[in-house]
Amino acid sequence: MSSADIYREIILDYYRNPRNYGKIQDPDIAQRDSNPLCGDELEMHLNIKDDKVADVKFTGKGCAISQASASMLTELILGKDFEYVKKLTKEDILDNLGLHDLGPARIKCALLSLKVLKSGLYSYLVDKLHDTASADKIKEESSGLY
Amino acid sequence: MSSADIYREIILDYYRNPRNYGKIQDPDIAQRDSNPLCGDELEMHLNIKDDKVADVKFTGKGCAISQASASMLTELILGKDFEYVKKLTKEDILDNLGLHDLGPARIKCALLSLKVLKSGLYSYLVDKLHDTASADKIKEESSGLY
Amino acid sequence: MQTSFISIENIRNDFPILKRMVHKNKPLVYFDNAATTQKPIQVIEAISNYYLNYNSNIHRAVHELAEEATLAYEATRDKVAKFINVKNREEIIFVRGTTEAINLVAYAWGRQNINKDDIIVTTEYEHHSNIVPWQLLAKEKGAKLEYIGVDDNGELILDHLDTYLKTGKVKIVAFSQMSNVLGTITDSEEIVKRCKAYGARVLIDGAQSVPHLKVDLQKLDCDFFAFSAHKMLGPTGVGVLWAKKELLQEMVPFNGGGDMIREVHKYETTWNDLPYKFEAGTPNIADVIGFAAALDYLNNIGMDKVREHEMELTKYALDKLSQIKGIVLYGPKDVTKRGGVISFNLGDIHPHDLATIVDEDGIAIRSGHHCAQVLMERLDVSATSRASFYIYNTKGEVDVFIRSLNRAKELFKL
Amino acid sequence: MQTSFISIENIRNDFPILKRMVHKNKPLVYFDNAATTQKPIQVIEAISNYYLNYNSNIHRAVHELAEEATLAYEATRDKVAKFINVKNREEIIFVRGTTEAINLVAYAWGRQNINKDDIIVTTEYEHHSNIVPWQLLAKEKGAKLEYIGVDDNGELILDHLDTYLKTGKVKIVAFSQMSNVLGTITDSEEIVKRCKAYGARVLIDGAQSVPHLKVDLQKLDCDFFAFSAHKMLGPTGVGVLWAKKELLQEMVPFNGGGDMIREVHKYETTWNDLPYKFEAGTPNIADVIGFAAALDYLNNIGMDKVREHEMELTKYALDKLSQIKGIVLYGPKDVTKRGGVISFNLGDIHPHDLATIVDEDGIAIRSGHHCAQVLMERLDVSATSRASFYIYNTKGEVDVFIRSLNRAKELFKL
Ligand SMILES: Cc1ncc(COP(=O)(O)O)c(C=O)c1O
Ligand SMILES: Cc1ncc(COP(=O)(O)O)c(C=O)c1O
Repeated sequence: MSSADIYREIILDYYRNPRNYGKIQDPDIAQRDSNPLCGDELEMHLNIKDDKVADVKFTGKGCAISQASASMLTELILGKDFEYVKKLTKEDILDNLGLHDLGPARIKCALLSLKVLKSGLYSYLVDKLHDTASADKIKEESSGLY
Repeated sequence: MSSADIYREIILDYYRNPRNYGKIQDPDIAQRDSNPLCGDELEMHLNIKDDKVADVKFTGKGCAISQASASMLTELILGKDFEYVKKLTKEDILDNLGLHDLGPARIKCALLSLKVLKSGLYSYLVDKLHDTASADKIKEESSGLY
Repeated sequence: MQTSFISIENIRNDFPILKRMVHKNKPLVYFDNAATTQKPIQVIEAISNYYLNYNSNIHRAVHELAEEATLAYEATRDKVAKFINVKNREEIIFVRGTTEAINLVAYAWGRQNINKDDIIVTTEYEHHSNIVPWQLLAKEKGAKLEYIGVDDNGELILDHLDTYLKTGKVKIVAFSQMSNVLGTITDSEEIVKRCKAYGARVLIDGAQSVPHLKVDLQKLDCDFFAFSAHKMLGPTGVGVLWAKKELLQEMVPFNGGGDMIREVHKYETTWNDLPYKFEAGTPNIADVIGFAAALDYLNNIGMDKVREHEMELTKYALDKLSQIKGIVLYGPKDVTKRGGVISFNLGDIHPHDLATIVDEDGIAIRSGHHCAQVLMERLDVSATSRASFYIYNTKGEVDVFIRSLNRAKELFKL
Repeated sequence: MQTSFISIENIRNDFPILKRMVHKNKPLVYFDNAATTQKPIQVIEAISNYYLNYNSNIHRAVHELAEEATLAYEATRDKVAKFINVKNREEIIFVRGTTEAINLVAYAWGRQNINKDDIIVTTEYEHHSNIVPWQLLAKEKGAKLEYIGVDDNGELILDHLDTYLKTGKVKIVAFSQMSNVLGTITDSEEIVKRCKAYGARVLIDGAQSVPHLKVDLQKLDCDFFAFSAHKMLGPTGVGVLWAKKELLQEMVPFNGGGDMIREVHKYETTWNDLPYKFEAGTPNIADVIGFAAALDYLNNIGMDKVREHEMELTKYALDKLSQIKGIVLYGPKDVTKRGGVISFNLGDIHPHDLATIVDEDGIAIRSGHHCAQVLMERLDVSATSRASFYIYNTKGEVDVFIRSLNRAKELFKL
């Protein structure tokens, strides 16, 4: 897709005015990752209540795509229940961003936040809920992300 | 040069009936080397008396060229004085063998014995005669052999 | 020049070098395939094509050339994984060759896992690259290096392995799946089975097996596996280390530098995911991409056919050679137990002299210790001559070779 | 498109890739030369020619192909020695690239010579390949790693070096002769002089300098020097380590295997002469031979002309770039103190986004940390965009680039 299509008003807005930017004190889930190829960094914090995403924030450094993607993802999952988050796919993220046909290098930017989210969820399921069955499924799904 | 020229009667004779093959008890010079590329091995023993090669023997494993060359070299230097040995060149050896235009791989076979001889002489000059000036010259010469 | 299963003529047409003359007017007979094979035009063009059209550094850039180069480089990884039947592509590490692969294991796994008095087992028919790294490691750690012996038929004496394993001190057993001197095919599955029973790790040197036999790593179930592209129609400068993911994850990095890191800070650094953790610096991009063309070529023929052709040729050559008076042939007589590598000595003609003589007739064979001096000691020879075959060799070439050996005998008055 | 001293048109004709279109119809503008350069047809053909005509393993065989290949491989060593003005050809070791060269030193020299509490000095503008190997070594030995800082002009603060040297504990100082991010040309002779006074060894990373400047190792008088062929018109998979003979002789081997040994016995082994002691296994023969063609090409132009051309182009680009509002340029302003590598940031456009946009216009630049995360921390940025030039780049291409940057500004509403 062309730059004009990628860098639409809305992406730039989320890049410059990211929603849910910041940290949560004592979050239930805190997960950080970086893209070794480009150096982008992302950290997500979540609070879980009644199997729902009660709060979510992110911080990070990176390109418009990765930051907008992270910000939009936080909006997407806020208030949603666990099952919803578990089922989120790569395609959901790209749909939500309105970005398709990104090249292999840039698609990683768009998916870094989902990778961080799924890794965080994975640890949570293993450590807190001892639900290794779901955890393993998520691990497998998210290993296909990059 | 063609194989027929290399493997003349005389080379085969020196290969199969090497003159001066064997070891010297308590030699004044004992030097061993091997060709890392092909595994040929050669050891030379010399006795020095009145600055002359009083006795010389060699042992080794290797091809017809290397063994004939070593054997012929022992004949060449037996009874000769030091200065003669010092001055021996690569060309002298090849002339003596009647081998010219050997390829780079096989020329090493022909020159292994001279290399061993010069290294032995070098150590002798340094250790016994403390003649580092001559020694360094030999070292430099012999580094061009291979 | 047509056998029942592959059209050798078609194959030979893909290898331009086979049309060249050596020593002015002698058609080249290339029997030095165990050292390195020739390359089909498809491989040569894949390399040129990369440089002509999409040369770029990989992984870290977003521009179009980089994207194309990265895709092609990573596609080779998938092809390699498939070729040796490996499940996880990230277990495939590109290195320079078998030698670097084994050294990588000795450094990055060995230095963490081998301790004083541990035993490392190798065999008497190993290539130096599967001996020297273990000698260096054993020396550094005060460990012991032991050898599985070779019997008079050129096969490993597996009783020796049992003796070592029973000490309970064996940490790793490293052996070649096919001897580069004797051609012996190792009973690898049996060795792996015995090692497993004692918890010893297994490294297999596949430098001579992968080019000539169908290799299935899921069936073999070893821990480490190494081979070189240049011995299987591929370019020089590329090799593969495969290892189990759990092992690669535990291992410390080997080389440090670009691409193998996640984050570098002044005083601490974290590592990239597999396989990149072990691919520091700009890799040999062009040749990795060229290697894919070699794998395609072999897949097109089929490894079963490759093996069939070589068995037929080896049988033919062994029959002819054994009729020469004064010849000593090394290795198994049974062609189902060996590959197309034939080592021999002819009377008292030293192998170097023999190689010089047959070279004059256009025939490229190897002479010397074949980087297997421990085996030379075992065979009690200083050197052997070695002819080794590949898919493009023919019975007609074997005939030329036999005639040349007879000429050598005449020259040496045998 | 003709400057006063080289006909760029002729040069460009030698690089077929420069005629290609990217994104369907955009002429390629290749400004990612610090990552890897393009290859002239002469290099591509030298590699093909090797495979088409004389492919063989080297050093150990007597047949004609092996002899031709060995001669060509060793001839490259002579050319390299001459190119960097080195006296002893056996001091030239072929490796995969700069990264492997530095790791070789860290393993084979470092592990013998670095002890607890010793200091290793590097700089804040090093590439990861000149940081991570030292981190690994320092960790293993309990030694300290210290950094020479970078001032606001992008130059090293040599006072820092003095402070470290004065402790008397510095064993080695490792630095790049040209920064791959800032373009800064290091005052290498001055650093060597100071290090000598304290008996510290010096390793110079020449990955960015050798391709672009005349380098004279006899004048430099450092101890170790490393560079990569692929950044100077040569193939991927080849690099050079040069080191002083006395050091190489004292050093233990790095990789063990074929070619690097003199005699292998079961329990002990002796090493081959230099340089082979450090070239274990089958080397990257084809690409070493291809590298010779790259050196010939550069010699034909003349390194002085290369430098002149790049200075002119860099000056032109810096002038144009500095006129763009919102741009931040890194590195020295004075083109005599820098190479043709320009790092910058434009407003709040992240370098990856910028690289994507200019790529759409056919321009290949790099974005990210450039394997220099320590420098990114120093500059307090997460990434920069980088355009880097070589002999085939033109002012016209710079103009295209400037237009594209302005388009990026528009897209980002700056
Ligand atoms: C200054 C510097 N050092 C080292 C390297 C690493 O070189 P290579 O990737 O060829 O090993 C590079 C290039 O990536 C570099 O620019
Ligand atoms: C059995 C075996 N192992 C290892 C090697 C070393 O391979 P390379 O030289 O490609 O590293 C060879 C070939 O030389 C070999 O035949």
